[in-house]
Amino acid sequence: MVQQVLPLALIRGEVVVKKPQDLFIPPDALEIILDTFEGPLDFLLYLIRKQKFDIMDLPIAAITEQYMVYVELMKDIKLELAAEYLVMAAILAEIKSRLLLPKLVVESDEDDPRAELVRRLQEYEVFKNAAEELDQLPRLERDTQLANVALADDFKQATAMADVDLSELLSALSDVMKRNAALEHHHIQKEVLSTRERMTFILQQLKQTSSEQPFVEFSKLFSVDEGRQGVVVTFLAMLELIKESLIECVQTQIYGQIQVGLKG
Amino acid sequence: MSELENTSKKMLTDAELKSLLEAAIFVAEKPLSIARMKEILLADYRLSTKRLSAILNQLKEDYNDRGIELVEVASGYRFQAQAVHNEQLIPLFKEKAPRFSRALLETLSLIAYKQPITRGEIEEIRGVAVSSYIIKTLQERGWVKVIGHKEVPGRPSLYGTNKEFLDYFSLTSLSQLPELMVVTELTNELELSNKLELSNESGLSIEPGPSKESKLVKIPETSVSE
Amino acid sequence: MSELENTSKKMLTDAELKSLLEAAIFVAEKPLSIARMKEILLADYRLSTKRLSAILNQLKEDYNDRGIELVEVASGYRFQAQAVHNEQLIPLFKEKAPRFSRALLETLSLIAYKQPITRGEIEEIRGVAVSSYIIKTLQERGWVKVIGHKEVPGRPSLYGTNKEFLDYFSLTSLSQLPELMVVTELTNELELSNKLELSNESGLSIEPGPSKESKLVKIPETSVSE
Repeated sequence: MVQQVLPLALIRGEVVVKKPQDLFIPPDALEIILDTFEGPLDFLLYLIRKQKFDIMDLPIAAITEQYMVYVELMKDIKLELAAEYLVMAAILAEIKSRLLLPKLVVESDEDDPRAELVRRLQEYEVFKNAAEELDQLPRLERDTQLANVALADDFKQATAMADVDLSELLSALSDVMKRNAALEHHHIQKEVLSTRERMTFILQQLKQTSSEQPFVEFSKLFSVDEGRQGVVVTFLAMLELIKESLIECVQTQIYGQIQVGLKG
Repeated sequence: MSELENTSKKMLTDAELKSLLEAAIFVAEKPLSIARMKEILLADYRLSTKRLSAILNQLKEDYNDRGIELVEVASGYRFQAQAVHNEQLIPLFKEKAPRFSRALLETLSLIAYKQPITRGEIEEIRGVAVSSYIIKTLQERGWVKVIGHKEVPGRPSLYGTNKEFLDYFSLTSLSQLPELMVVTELTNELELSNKLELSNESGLSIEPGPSKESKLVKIPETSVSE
Repeated sequence: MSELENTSKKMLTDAELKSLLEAAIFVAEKPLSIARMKEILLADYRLSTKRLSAILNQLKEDYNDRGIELVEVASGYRFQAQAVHNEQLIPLFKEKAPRFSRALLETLSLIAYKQPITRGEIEEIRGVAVSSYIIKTLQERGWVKVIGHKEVPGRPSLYGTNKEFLDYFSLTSLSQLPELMVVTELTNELELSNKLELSNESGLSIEPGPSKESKLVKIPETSVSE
């Protein structure tokens, strides 16, 4: 579980610290400590696991003493010590001093001063462990290789059409209407638009005429099943088209059928 | 690697070799040449080029009736999709199209609403020139077409919308367009008033809502400051 | 999109469908999801998800004894080399697979297991600052993204994992991640011991806690919640 700290155990050198327990490190190895551990929690966990302490019954005095030794050493040789290590030193010192205080009054919510530290150590260990397991999972690049297959030589890529939402279209319409004063006194009504639509329809019908027979009979442009309203709309559309000089009406004989055709 | 050369090389059965070659050609980033197979992939194994070719031929046959095939190109062997699937695979590789511009949408809405209409008339209403690209895009999309020519000097094209336009927006008739516009405007106003009520009632400034609403909803300062 | 719904859809035989799916999964740049198959690849064809799944299973079986296999990961189906060939294929790749630092792996684990989580929360658990470089690397890899903001002062980003993270580790969902080490029991015991101690000292008679915990009954639960 703690294989990453093995190199430390190999280091033998002058004994720098007074009290034994375990693991004494020459100053030049201290730099390695900083690189090897992911911060003070990781380092504390190492000390605890290394000496088989019960994390739930943390011998705070012993741990604090060891921890301080390293911190002092690192300070001595002017290693740039991450602030977190100093914060942890302060926490340990505080816990130690609180434990030394005689318990006079027992309040109902009195805590063991170690509890918070133990909780943090446990929580960190869970994720330190999870990270190690994640590292073991088979993963792309290292363990899994994907199959690459080319497209056939004559494959041709196409560009997709953009999608438009009706609301976008409506807001564009509304914007342009607002901008244009001339349009503002047009009343937007169903009738007006159906007339416009019908104008297009009529023009399309007329476009389909052949050059020998360029005209369509007036009556054929009306559809009886549309009722009166349909007739009116078609008629209005024709008037509008005539006004805009887009179509023309001709009558070859008096009282004969009116013929409608494209102008020009 | 070098220490292996003097030791006796390992052996592979035909099945193992085929499986390995298959995997190797698939995962290699470039076509895999026979030379690379022998020198890099199979450096530890004893085998002849002849055997290698035979196995590659077997592999080729294995993929005869499948969706992909093993082909030999200039730099080696690779798998590629069967050409019969070209058409069907196009949708997978469509480049995502850019969103339509405001200019295009305005042009489209004017053609829909005021058809038949000339480009000049569109420009007059919008107050700016309409690029040919926009007209072309709308025609390619099948939404707009020339339905005639206006009998004025230059005989400009008259544009109108197609049935495809109505289909795309699930409209049954163009007359729905302005109606919808009115409804949308109403909805926007409603949303605005709802929001106002909310902020009045709470009286307090809570955390700001999702920012996407901000463009729709302008809350007067008075209601926020309390 | 909508225009397709009213037109009659085309049909494919099982063999055609299998061949097309095979080609598509192979050439797709990312794992191909069933949704993408149905909505993009096969939009023009009429077919059920059930039939699609059946064909995919057939395809999986076709590759059972081959050099590569069809697997399902979080974002869809993909073909990859059979694990037995992993070692043999290494020489083909010039670049070595990246190694990830413990700091990166711990940060990634915290995001994966405790998402949504802020950078501050990660730092609290790890006991050290998280470098911006790590967060950036995780985001660039597409494994991690900002999924929101915590409604506390400063509105810090909340991070979560993407499907690409699961894909990278060949997982289909977060539930497949290795189980976390169990510490909850210990916490319960702590609470128990807390009660025990309290009841003794307060002189009130509550039911006695189980005695087997006696060795642990040293540290009462803390009330600290920040």
